[in-house]
Order: sequence, then C-alpha cells, then structure tokens
Amino acid sequence: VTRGGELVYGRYADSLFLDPVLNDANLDIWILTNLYDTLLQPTADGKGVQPGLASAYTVAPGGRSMRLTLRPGLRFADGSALTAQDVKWSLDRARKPDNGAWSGSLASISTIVASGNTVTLNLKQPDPTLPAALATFNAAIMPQKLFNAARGTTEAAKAKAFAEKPIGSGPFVLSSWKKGSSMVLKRNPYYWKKGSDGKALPYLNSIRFEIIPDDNTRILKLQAGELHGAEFIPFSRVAELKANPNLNVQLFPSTKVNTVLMNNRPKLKDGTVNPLSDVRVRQAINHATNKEALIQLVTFGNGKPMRSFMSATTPLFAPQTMYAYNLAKAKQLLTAAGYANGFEVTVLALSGSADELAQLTALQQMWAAAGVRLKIEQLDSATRTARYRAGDFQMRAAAWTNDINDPSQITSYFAIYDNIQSLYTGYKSPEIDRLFAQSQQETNPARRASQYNQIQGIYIKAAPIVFLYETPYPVALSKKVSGFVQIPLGNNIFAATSLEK
Amino acid sequence: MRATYVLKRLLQIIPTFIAVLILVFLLVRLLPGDPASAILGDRATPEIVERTRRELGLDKPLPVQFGIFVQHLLRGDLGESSSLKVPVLRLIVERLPITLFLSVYAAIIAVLLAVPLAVLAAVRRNTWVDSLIRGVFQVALSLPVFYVALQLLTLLGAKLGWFPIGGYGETFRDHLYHLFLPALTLGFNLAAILVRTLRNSILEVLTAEYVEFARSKGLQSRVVMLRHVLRNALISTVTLLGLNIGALIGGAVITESVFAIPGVGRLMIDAIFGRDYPVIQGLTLVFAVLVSLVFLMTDLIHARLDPRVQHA
Amino acid sequence: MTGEQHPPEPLLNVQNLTKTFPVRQGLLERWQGKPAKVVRALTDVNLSVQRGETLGLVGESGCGKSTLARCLVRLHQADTGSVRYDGQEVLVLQGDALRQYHRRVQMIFQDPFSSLNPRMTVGQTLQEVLTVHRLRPKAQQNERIDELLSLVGLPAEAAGRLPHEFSGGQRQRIGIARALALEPECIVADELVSALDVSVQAQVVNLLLELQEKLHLTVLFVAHDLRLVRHLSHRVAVMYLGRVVEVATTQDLFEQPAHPYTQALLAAAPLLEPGHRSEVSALTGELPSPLNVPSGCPFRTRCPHAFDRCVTERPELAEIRPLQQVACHLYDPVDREARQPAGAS
Amino acid sequence: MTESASTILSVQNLNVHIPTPRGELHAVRGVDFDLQRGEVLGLVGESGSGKSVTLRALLQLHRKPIRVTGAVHYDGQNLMGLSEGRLRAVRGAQIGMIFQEPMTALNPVLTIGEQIRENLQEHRALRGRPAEDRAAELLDLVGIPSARTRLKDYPHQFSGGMRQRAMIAIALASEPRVLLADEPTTALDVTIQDQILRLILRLREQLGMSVILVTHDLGVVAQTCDRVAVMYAGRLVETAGVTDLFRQPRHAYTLGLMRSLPDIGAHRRPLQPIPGSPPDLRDIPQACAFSPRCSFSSQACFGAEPPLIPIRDGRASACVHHAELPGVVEVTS
Amino acid sequence: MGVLLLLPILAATFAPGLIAPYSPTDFDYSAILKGPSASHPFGTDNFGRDVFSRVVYGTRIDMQIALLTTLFPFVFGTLLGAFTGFVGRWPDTLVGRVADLVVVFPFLVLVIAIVAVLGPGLTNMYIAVSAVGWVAYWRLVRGEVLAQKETEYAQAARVLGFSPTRVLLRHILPNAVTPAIVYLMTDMSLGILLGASLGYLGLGAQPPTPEWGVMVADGKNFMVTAWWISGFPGLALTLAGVTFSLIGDGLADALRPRS
Ligand SMILES: Nc1ncnc2c1ncn2[C@@H]1O[C@H](COP(=O)(O)OP(=O)(O)OP(=O)(O)O)[C@@H](O)[C@H]1O
Ligand SMILES: Nc1ncnc2c1ncn2[C@@H]1O[C@H](COP(=O)(O)OP(=O)(O)OP(=O)(O)O)[C@@H](O)[C@H]1O
Ligand SMILES: [Mg+2]
Ligand SMILES: [Mg+2]
Repeated sequence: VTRGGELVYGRYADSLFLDPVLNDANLDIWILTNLYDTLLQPTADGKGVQPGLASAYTVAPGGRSMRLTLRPGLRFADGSALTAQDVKWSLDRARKPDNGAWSGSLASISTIVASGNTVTLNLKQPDPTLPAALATFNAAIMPQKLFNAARGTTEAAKAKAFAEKPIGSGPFVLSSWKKGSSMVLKRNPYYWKKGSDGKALPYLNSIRFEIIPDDNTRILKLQAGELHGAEFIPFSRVAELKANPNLNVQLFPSTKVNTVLMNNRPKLKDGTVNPLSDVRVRQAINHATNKEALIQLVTFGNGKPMRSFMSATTPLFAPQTMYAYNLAKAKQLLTAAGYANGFEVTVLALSGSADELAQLTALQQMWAAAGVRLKIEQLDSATRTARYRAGDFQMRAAAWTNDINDPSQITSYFAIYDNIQSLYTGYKSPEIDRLFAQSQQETNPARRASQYNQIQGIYIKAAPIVFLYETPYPVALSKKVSGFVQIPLGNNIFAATSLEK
Repeated sequence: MRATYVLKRLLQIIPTFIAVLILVFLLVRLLPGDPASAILGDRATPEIVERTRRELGLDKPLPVQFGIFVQHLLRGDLGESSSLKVPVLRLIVERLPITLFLSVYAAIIAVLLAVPLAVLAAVRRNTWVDSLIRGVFQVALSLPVFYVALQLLTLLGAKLGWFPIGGYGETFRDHLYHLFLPALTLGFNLAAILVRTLRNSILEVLTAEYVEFARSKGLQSRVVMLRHVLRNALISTVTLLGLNIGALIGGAVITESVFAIPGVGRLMIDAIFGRDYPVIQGLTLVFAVLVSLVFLMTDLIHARLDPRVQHA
Repeated sequence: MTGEQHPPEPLLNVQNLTKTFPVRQGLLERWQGKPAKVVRALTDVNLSVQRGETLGLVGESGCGKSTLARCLVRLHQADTGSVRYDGQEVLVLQGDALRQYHRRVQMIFQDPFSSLNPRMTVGQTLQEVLTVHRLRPKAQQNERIDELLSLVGLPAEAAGRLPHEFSGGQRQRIGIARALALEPECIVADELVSALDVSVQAQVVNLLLELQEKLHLTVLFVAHDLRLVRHLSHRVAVMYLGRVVEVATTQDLFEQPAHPYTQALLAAAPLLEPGHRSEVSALTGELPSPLNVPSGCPFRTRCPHAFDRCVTERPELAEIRPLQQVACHLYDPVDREARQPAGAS
Repeated sequence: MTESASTILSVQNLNVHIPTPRGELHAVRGVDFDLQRGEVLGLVGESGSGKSVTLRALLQLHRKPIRVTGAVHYDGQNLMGLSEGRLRAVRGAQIGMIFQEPMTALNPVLTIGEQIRENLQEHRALRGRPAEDRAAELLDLVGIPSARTRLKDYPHQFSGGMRQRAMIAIALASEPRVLLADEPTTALDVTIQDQILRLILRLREQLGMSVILVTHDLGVVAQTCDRVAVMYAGRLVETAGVTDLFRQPRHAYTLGLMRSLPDIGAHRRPLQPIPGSPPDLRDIPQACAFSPRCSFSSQACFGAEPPLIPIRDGRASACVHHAELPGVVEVTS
Repeated sequence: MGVLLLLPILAATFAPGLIAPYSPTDFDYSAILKGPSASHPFGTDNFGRDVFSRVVYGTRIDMQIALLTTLFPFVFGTLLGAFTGFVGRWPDTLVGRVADLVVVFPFLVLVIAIVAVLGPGLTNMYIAVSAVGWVAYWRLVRGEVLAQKETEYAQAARVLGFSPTRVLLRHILPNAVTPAIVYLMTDMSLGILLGASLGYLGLGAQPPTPEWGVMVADGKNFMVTAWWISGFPGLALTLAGVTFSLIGDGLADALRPRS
C-alpha cells in the first residue's frame, strides 16, 4: 500500500457540530468515527460488531453486566493517554438523558465502573442491543481533561468549544475547518490500529473535504481529477461514470430504505376524514406501486425492492411477502373502502431534491391509474419538518438509514407510537409494542429473531407506509483510491484508505 | 463640494438601513417552520425541539427579540449562526470577500466585453456584425444562468480542462483563475444588458450635435469616439451597471452553488432554507449596506462623468 | 387720446403678482441652515388688459413672460398678489368655478409639435373639449367640429387625422381651434408663432386678427419678435428679470421708448434695411440669473445710465406720460433733469 | 459661375440624398455658389430648406448612408472624395464651423477649456501651458470676462449667449480662413444676438475670414451680410448682393418672404402670407418647387424645374417670372 | 420577424394538443432517455416522456409565467408611477423610499426569501415577483409622467378645464406608458428565466408540470448523456426570449408617436 498523500473528497454538505453526543445530523455522524473511536466498531458489512478501543468484551450470565478490556497504550490525538476513566466519563456523558438525541441507546446502563484497563457496565436489565450501541458514534470516547479544559463555563459551551477543535482517538484529527466550504483532517499519529504493512494506520497523511452541493459540479470536478472521490452520485450518472476508465463507482450496501410515509390518523389536521386511515386504502396504494419500474426510473436499476420495513442489511431482517404490483387488486381494495372514484392526496416533498421529485413524479403517474391523484407539494426542509411534526400532512417521502447496528432503532422509530408517533405517521399496534418490549431484553438470539420476524409481518400487513426500495450509497472514486468503505450505516471509513501516487 | 455630496448621500442611506433592519427582522420571523425544526433532523423528540427553541431565544416575544437583536448589533455582534454554530460576523468576513471578488471580477469582464462590442455594433449598425453581436447577447440573456454555467463548466472546465471546476483558490492569481468561469457566466449576462443600452446610447450620442461639432474641428475619429462619444454614452451605462450590481450579487446565489464557491450568495440560500435567522439578518444587512454603497459609488462616478450632476 | 379719458375698468387686472420657484436643496444644506434658494420668476408684477384689447408682452428669454401667462390661467399657482378677471379674484378659484374661468380665458401654446396630444386625432381633441364642458349635445358635436375647423381655415376632413400629419402652421391652427371650442373671451397666446417660419407666421397672425375681429377676443400676446408685437398689439408691456419695466401704447413704446432696457431692445433688433447697423453695441453683459437678482433696479448691471440710487432702491412702475408707465429712477422728478437718457425724446 | 482668384470656396452641383424609412430625401439639389475672400455670404430659407445639410456637406460631415455628390473646391482643392486624414487638415484648421444649437453643440462632459485645447492640439500642436494661454486669449477675444477661470467651467455653467461665444472661440481656435456659421443666433435674445453678430463681423475684419452665415431671419441678413443666397426646398433660388436683394427681389419666393413680414405702417392689418407650406423633399414635382404656393405661377413654371441662371448685376435667379416681379413696398422700421 | 416567431408560440399555447404527439406527463418505460428520432423528434427524458410534447405543452405554462410575473408589476407599477409622478409631494417621496428599500435587496435573494416564506410553487412566485417587480415600472412610468406633465399638450388639457384624473389617464398616461410596455417584453423573458432559476432551486413550477425552466433544471444531470432533455427546453427559452425582445423593439417603433 502507498502511504501518505492527501485525499480530496467531495461532500454535498458540510458537517455542523462535531460532538459525538450532541450532534443530530448524518453529516456529522458519517464522519465522526474518523475523529472519535468507539469501544467496539461495526463490521464492514454492518451486520455485527468487532473490537475497537476495547480489545474484548464479556457479558455476564443473565446479561446484567458487561466487562470491556481496553487495549494497552491507547492515546488521544494530542498524545495524552486514553484511560478507563475517560471511558467512564464519556459513556456517562453520552447516556445522560437530556444530553442529545441518542442517549436512549445507552439507557440500560445503571452504573459504570472503571478500574485499570477494564470498564464494567452494570445494567438495569439485559440489553441485547448494547454491543451495537457501544459501536455507535455517540458512545465514542472523548478526553475528559481536554473537554473540561475547553472554553466556556457550562457543559454546553464547553461542548461547543471542544467541537470546534475536537481531539479524539480516531484515525484522524481535525486540522482546519472553513465551515460550509472545506475541512481538512490530518493523520492521527497515535492511532492504535495497524495496517496491512504492519505499521500504524491510517495510510493517508490527510483528507480534505470540499463542500460542493451541486451534483454536477461535484462530478465534473471528479472527472477533471480535482477530486479523488465524491459522495452522493446521482443514480442517473452511475452508468456514465462506471464507463469512465479513471473512475471506480462503488455502490456500498446501505441500510437506506426509501418509503412514502402516510398519515394513519382517522382525521386530518383540518378535521376532514383521512382516507389513508383505512388499511385497505394503504394496501391499495402499495399494490398500485410498481416497485420495479420505480427502481428503473429513479435509481436507474441501482435499487432493490424493500422486503420489510428495514433494509436487508439490518440485523434480524426477515424477508416478508410484500405487495405485488396489481392494479386490479388496488382498485378492488379502494372500491371496498368506498373510494371507487379514487381520491386526491398531497405528498410533502423536499424542494430541490431531484431524486425525491423523480420518485414522486413516477408515483403520481402510477397511482393515477388506480384513481389516486397525487399532488406534490414541495417544501423546504424547515417547513416540511414543522408540518409533519404537527401531524399536518397526508403523505411525505422519506428515506431512512440506521445509525445503530441493530434493528431496534428503526423499529422503535417506524413502529412504536410512543417514541415519535411511528415517524409521525400515527401508526400504533399494541401487538408490536408488546413484541418490541420483549425483544429489547431478549438475550436469546433465536427468540429475538422470531420476535422481529413477527413485528415485521404485522407491520407489513398494516402498511402504515408505502414500501418502495432500498438503495446503496453511490460513491465515485478515482482509480488511485483504495481501501475506502462506507458501511451500511453510512459511516465513511478512511482509516485504511490509501492513495496511489 | 465633493465631500459634502458624499456625506449627503451617506446620510440618505441611514433611514433605508433602519427600514431594512425592521423589514428583515419581520420577514425572517414570518417564515413558517421554525429554525429548531430546521436544525434538528427527523429523529428529534418534541422535548429536544422545545429545548433548542429556548436556546435560540425563539420563545421570547417579537419585540424583545428585536430589542436583543438591535442591542447586539450595536455591539457589532451579529449573533451566531443557528445551523453552523459560528458567529455570523466571522462567516460574513470569511465569505463576503469571495462574493465581492466574484462580483467585481464579473463586472470587469462585463465592461471589457460590452464596451468594445457595443462600440463595434453601433459603428457597424444594421450590418451583420451588429446583428451577430446583438444576437449572441440576446441568446445569453434568454438562457438561465445555471444552464450557461453548467455548459461552460462542462465545455471549458471538464472537456477542455482549461479552467478548474469550481473552488476559489488561495492566492490572488488562483482566485483569478478559479473564478474565471463563474465571473464569465455572470459577466456575460451583465454584458448582454450593457451592450444593449450602450449600443443605443452610442447611437444616440453619435447623432448629437456636439459629435458633429467635434468632427468639424478635424479631430481624429479615435479621439471623437473615445472622448466625445463614449464618455457621454457611458454615463447612462454606469448607472445601469450600478443598478445591476445588486442583481449581480443576487445572481451569485446560483452561480456560487453551481461553481461550488463558498461565497455569501450560497450562504444566503442555505440560511434561508435552513431558517438560520441570524445569518439571514446579518447577510441582509450586509447586502443592504453593500448595495447602498454601490449606488453611492455609482452616483459619485456618475457625478464625475457628468459634471451637470453635482452642480445641479 | 387725452389724459381726461379715464380708462374703463380693465377686463384683466394683475396686481403685485409674485411667483418664485423653489430650487431643490439637499437635507444637509437645510440642516446647515442655508437660506432656501428660489428662482424669482415674477416680482410684484402689475398689469392690466382692457376688454377687446391686444396687449403685447416682450422681454428677454427667461424674464418671466411664460410664467406670467401661466399664472394667469392658473397653470402655476402664484405666491402672492392678485389677478382679477372681470372683477373676480382668479387666484382663489377652485373646482367648478375654475372650470368656468377656463371657459372664459384660454391659453394657446408655443410649440406646434408638443402642444397636441400625439395619440388623439384632431376630431377627438376637439370633441373631448365639447364633451367635458357639455357644450353641445352629442348629435351636434360633429357639426361644431366642422365649424371650428373651418373657422381656423382647416378642411373638415382634418378631423380624422393625427397631429403628426399636419405642418407646424396647421397645428397652431388646431391649437387655436381647441381653445376656441370653449368660446372664450380672452386668449393668452404664449409665443404663438415663434416656432413658425415667416411665411407661415403671417398665416397664423392673420387668423388671429380675423378671429379677434369676429369674436371680440381680448388677447395677451406674448412674443419676442418686436416687429410682430408692434404689428398686433394695442399696448405693449416690457419685462425684465421678473418685472414689468415699461408699459405703453404701441406707438409710444416704439417711437419714444422710455426705459433704457426698452431702448436697448429696440436698438438691438435688426432692421430690414441693409447696411444700417449702428456702430455701438446696444447692450453688454449677460442677463443676470433670476436665482440671484441684483439689488435695487434689476437692470442696473447692464444699464448704461445706472447711478447710485439704482443700486439701493428699486424703481416702481410710474406714469411718465398718459398711458406710459416706466419703472426707472431716471424718470423720477427728482432726478429727471439731470439724467434724461440720450435715446429718449 | 467661374472661379476667380478671390474665390476661396466654390461649390458646384452639390447634391445630398438622405435615405429615411419613408423614402429617400433629396435634401440638397444641385447647389452652386462661390464664396469670396473676406465676404459674408448669407444663406436664408425657411426651416427644412436644406441650409444645415448644405453646410455639413461642405465639410464632408455627412456619414453613410447619406450620399453627397458634386464638387466643393477649397482653395483650388476638391474636398469631395478626400480621405478622412486629408480632410482633417481642412476641417477645423482651414474651415471652422459653428452650430445652430449652443445647448447641444458643446460636449456637456468636457470643460470649455478642454474643448478649445483639443482643437489647438490637433491643428496647432499646442499643448500644456501655451495651449492654456491661447485658449484663455480666445475666450477673451469673444468677450467672456475672466476668461482663464472660465476655462475650467462646463458648458452648463455658461449662459446661452456665452455658450454661443464659446463655440465661436472653439471654431476660431486655429484661425480658419472660412467660418461656416449655422444660425449662430437663432436661440438667442436680440440683445445677445446683436453682440454675437458684431463679434463675427469684427473677427472677419481682424482675421480676414470669409463667412457663410446661415439664418432664416431676414433682419440678420440685412444687417450682417454682403451677399445673400436664398434657398427653397433644397435649391438655391436666388443669389444677390444684399442691397439689391432687399430693394428688388428677383424670385417670387424671396418676394413672398419679404411681403409676409409685418409692415410698419399697417398696424393690425392682415399680412400677406405665402399660402400653403413647403413641399415634401421626398416627392418633388417636375416643376418649380415654389409654384404651388406662388401667385405668379404660369404654365412656364411647370414641366421642368427652372435652373438658377445669372440675370444682370451679378445676380442670379431661378424664377421664370423674375423680370415681372414688382418691387417691395417700402420696408423700413 | 417577432410576429413570425410568435405564431408557433401562440399555437402551442392555445392548442398544444394539436401539435404535441404525446401526453406531456405519461411515462413510457420502453423509451427512457432515447435521443432525438423520428418518433421522438426531441428525444425522451428519464421517464420516457416525449421531450417535444413537453416543450409544446410547456409553452402554455411559460407564457402564463411570462404574463403573470409581469402583469401585476406592470399594472400596479404603471398606475402607481402615473399617480405619484402626477401628484408628486409626499406620496411620491413615500413610494420612492419604499422603492429604495426594495432595490437595496438583491432581486433574486428577495424573491427566494419571499417564496421561502410562502412556500414553493408558481402562485407564490407570482406574488414574490410582484412584490418586487413593480419598482422598475414605477420608475419608468413616473419618470415619463414627470416629463409628459410638462409638455404643452398636458398643460393645455389642464387649461381646457379637464379634471386631473382625465388629464392623467387620457392624456399623460397613454403617452407615458410606452417605455413600460417595451420593458414589459424584456421583463417577460426575465420572468421565465426567473421561473427557471427558482425551478432549479425547487421553488418554481411543481412536477409534473412541463415548464421549460424546470425541464432545463431537471435535465442538468443528463447534460452529458442526454443533452436533449435540457437542450430543447433551453432552445425554447431562448427563442421565446428573442421573440419577446423583437416584439419589444417592434412595439417601441410602433408605439412611438410620430412627430
Ligand atoms: N417650473 C419651473 N421651475 C423652476 N423654475 C422655473 C420654472 N418655470 C420657469 N422657471 C424659471 O423662471 C424664470 C422665468 O421663466 P419663463 O419661462 O417665464 O421665461 P420666459 O420669459 O417665458 O422665457 P422664454 O422667452 O425663454 O420663453 C426662468 O429663470 C426659468 O428658468
Ligand atoms: N440626418 C437626417 N436624417 C433625415 N433627414 C434629415 C437629416 N438631416 C436633415 N434632414 C432633413 O433634410 C431637410 C433639410 O434639413 P436642414 O437641417 O438642412 O434644414 P435647415 O434649412 O437647416 O432648417 P432649419 O432652419 O430648421 O435649421 C429637412 O427636411 C430635414 O428634415
Ligand atoms: Mg416662455
Ligand atoms: Mg438648420
């Protein structure tokens, strides 16, 4: 492998807040692990976990505690030692209930004990998701001393100051950052992991992220050799770039599912009757959706039909019998529901998103055949979010990716009303609630898998959403680049990336 | 005379500025969808949204918010971007020069293109040269900026590799090189407007009695053209150019996103979409001041070119 | 005419009419407390026009002739003073009363190219007047239009044409017809024929004379062509820098001009006789700016006879012989003997 | 007309065609005349008769698509068909021109000084201080007080009369031998007009210039000119010494002009206008152009346009009836 | 010339069905991203829609945009300009200040901000453009009215005892409105372009509306592989722009009163 060099990578938007705990956007999450390492790490296929800062972990019988052993000689990027105390402090911070959106993933921990190079997590109840949670960005280990030394009097102020110049133990460390324009990461000389040449990773000297929102420009820059890699390649361009001898288009498997969420509530915000509250109508719409055609049209053949509400890359995914494209069936169901003449329904779309627009335009056409007249209302993200949070919508296009290597996250968001009203669809199933609660403490993998199978079956039948397709992460790289991975959770892993001279 | 004139014009900006302040404040608050929602993603719970609103001071009544805003403003504090979590002033200081560079660059390209071509078109009026010049610029005027931008990028940038695709560069020469295509895109558009008016005013000036008089003095045609015709024809063009600088800055919004230039145009759009009130406010104020200053400069140049103005 | 004959009550009587135009000033200057600048277009103008008479009004460009004319027809609002028409104060008229006044007093304009709305045919122009003032029922309007056109010597078919299809002289006729449509008693003609060629001028002048005869019009004839004024007017008023400096019967004014300015004006007008140019220039210097009117007598800066009193004291219009009024200190009995100007007889 | 030693400018068969959207205008139609050294030649005629166009044609100022034909001999050299470069040596240097409108003929954005110096630089190769001095001298010559400071003024800071004088100063900067003056006083008051005409006459004396004075004011002609050429519809219809012309016009149009002026004795009597209006130069009939308005017209006036032919005493007329025209009734003021 | 170009535009506006061979919105999965051919003269887009048909149907939308982005500014700006120019004094000063305020904002930014407030879509775009666009007309007409007010025919109208309203509406306005009408033509093509720019940002016409600007924007991902998707609507935009401008020039000539 070649060592050294600067990789220039085109991102479509910049990160906002590089704090593992308090951030809330994929833009942060997907590069955070390059800066902050976690005790465990997701495997490249996204299905399991592997050792990280902790070289090993053991779960006590009965599942009420977990013991992790830290690697010897761990250091932060400034050279200071990474101790078990840092681990305890970091995890305590991450699980504090009002700290950020992610604290719930560590909610099962009751106390943490640090001694020597071991850390013991005592649990309130058995938690099958814990290893995955520890491999997630919010459980990243931060330097307690440096954090406390940061400017500011309050915890929040310190977090902000620290996030401006973060020091972690990941393969890279932030070197310069012009918000919204570029970010440079430098090699962390203290990184623990070794490369295939036996020397410490990473191979690269630095990574330079350039923020180029316009897809075309990003691609043009890549083609012109001004970038070594570019994310979010529109599917329409995949074939073209694949044909380019200098480029390598990678379609990394993802946990991304593309759906149309429906408002399941009996009444709409304005008090009118909501046709989508009738399960037959929702099923009819699913039947009226030609997934294959959609995949051709929107992803240019780069997607796969959904086989559950979660992606096939999600642990405990169990393929289900889905709604086949069947117009007759759709019409029949609609007639049965009293909509023989169809009805009009409005979908909230994100303005400026070409893919979403293409998708909805296609659906508009398909559903029209069944009498469902789709109106597309393009909104900016702020307005759209406010609208659906308030339950003031009929449909909205949505894509989801998992953040945690476990099905519990997506399930709690998609199917559990008490979290955020099942992604604000208003869908509620006591059956799923019960199964989910059980699964959250089920340490037996087989039983947990069966619970998840049932949950998925119930959800698919109720069809609170329109199931569309899964898509990979399209990344185009120069042929000189090797060893780059984007794992199904979306994390960009540059640790083992190298750049041929 | 000159100094008081400048002062007078500066004083005139103030009321406009105050009105802009109030208007922006209100406009921004009228945007539906609150910034908290914009900042937080899909997954935030209502409590988190509420907390963020509190942090941003959005729970206070409007007049209080305005008071705080003005107070901070007087201290030179434009607030902190709610999405980028950086002081707005710093963002503006970082990015404004880029947009200014681009705008001035574009204006220079526009003038360099427009003046000789307008002269040529006017002198050769109603010939094929005239038709060609007018035709090309008419087409330029009828195409969306982003289309022209993308075509230039594809052709001169990607295909021929003459210019870098987007970016800004480090040194002055880098800037010139990197920003050439975006400046050309904007400049061409502006040139189209300028050529049209300049050609017409040259034609008008050409029929003026004083040009005839100048010719009757036996001056060289170059002298007649430059000193007598162009100087007078440029007067109206300068005003037009000034009025269009605002449009130029507006045009930067799109050009900057196509060419991946981190200027204030792009910042503004991001801020509008992200409901980043402090940034929108700060930028609008800066735009207002900037455009007012450009108008002022236009007036001054106009006064320089046209002696009738100051004394009137 | 003898002194005993008391002139009848004038139809139009202007007293102490003053009109200034503000000059735009910046905020800054106002803050600095600089006095507001004004153009003194008219200062204490006194003038009267008898019924049926033609009063000529002459003077240099910018001396306020048009301003006076416009004040009379209320196109400008005078600052102070009074204009009485047939005993009635004109300056306060509003609404319907003003409209009634305009039916009696009409103005005819100078520029044959801009005095007609270029988008309206002659017929429409005339018809509008008839309609707005309800002068004729709809059915009779066409007849009246023909009548008006023939009155000013235009063919009936002219009604269908647009102004640009006419020559300058013809347009002036249309302008006259438009004014006459109101059947006015008094006409204010501002440089009616100045823009026309001599050959055409005569046509319009004849028309004016003829109409005056036929319709017993009173005319205020503003012009700078002394020859024409002499030909048309019963009496002539001379203005200088916003003031009337001399008023007299035509004969008196041309044969024994009293004011030094009138004398200079007459001397400077070229004669139609070859080789009769006098050796010395009639006047030197420029007309002072009405923004900055000289103290005392406005003419003193160019007057060959100016003396100390002219600097400090403004001469008032005073009768020096029957029907001849002059505003000049030279004719003040105090100074009279000493300083009789050379030109005056 | 033959060229003699004293002739400085000789014009033969000058024609100017101006294309317009509504047809081609034959604005100047076969004009012939000579200008003698030191002479003031008046060119009169009503508005649109082609006076200005003629003057511009003498200096070859017309541009495409206007067509000019004929010959203009200045000092024996035909200016027609001379290259722009060669012409420049004549324009301004040998023949100066002043324009009709003092408001529009000065460049509003250049100071008066610059506009004078421009001329000095081109033709006298004067620059800097000497140019400045000479410019001030010229302004002084035309009677503008405190000339040196006024050099820095812009045209709009001058009054109408001063502008007209400044224009004369510019035209005279390089001491031309011929001055073409296009209605130099039309826009001015009589008192100022008087000053300007005197100025031109004085300069003619001092510099020995020849002047063509275009005007439509017969009074100005009478007071200023030595000889007169009367123009009607693009043609010269009569040329004569000024006294002869006023005593006895030899063209019906000239006579009409004089008669249409008010007569001192005839207070408030009808004038004698020339009926009708001048012809459209786009469509001139095959006849004397004045015939439709002429009270003397007869069969002889039609068929072809009568040429300008010499009649006695160095006069020429294009009137068929020149011999029958009555004298003018006494015109005195 | 302008009229000649206008004919196909009018035809496409009023009878798109007669010209377009296909529906502008129907997908054809068998003909996705096909280049220009006999059956699809302008090719097909990524949904297999016939670009030619979409361009033809788009004409109506774009003419509507051209009209509606300019109609209100024109009418409002013109009337206001006429009024304040005629009356002068404080109304004129007041409107002048407001106009100053509006022009201080970069036009596009202001429109984007307004559309962002009101939500994307053509209707809101019209509102936004109207809120800003009137200023140009106000200036033009006001200036012209100020000039016309001083002309002798306008003064004559007053002396003839006509009411101020009549003087303004019947005499001054018809003579003052010409530059505004000429500008209207330029503005119409600018309006379409603005629609395109907003479409590019997702704030303009909403799918599946076949609007030229949005079509150009939609095709931006296919500029290399399928240039026709954006190329032909771009051509249509250009032709419309040229047409309007030629008509503007023609109108300027035709409306100028001869003297
Ligand atoms: N509307 C106006 N605003 C400001 N100043 C004006 C206005 N109208 C006239 N004046 C000024 O008032 C003075 C008198 O002008 P007026 O037009 O009455 O002169 P005049 O005697 O008619 O001149 P002329 O012979 O050139 O027509 C001039 O100095 C002129 O500049
Ligand atoms: N550049 C031009 N384009 C078109 N027509 C022109 C042009 N110059 C002059 N003319 C026309 O040529 C004819 C003669 O014009 P010219 O200016 O010589 O008249 P003039 O005798 O000088 O009149 P005035 O006394 O009004 O100055 C007129 O009919 C005029 O309209
Ligand atoms: Mg006047
Ligand atoms: Mg002329």
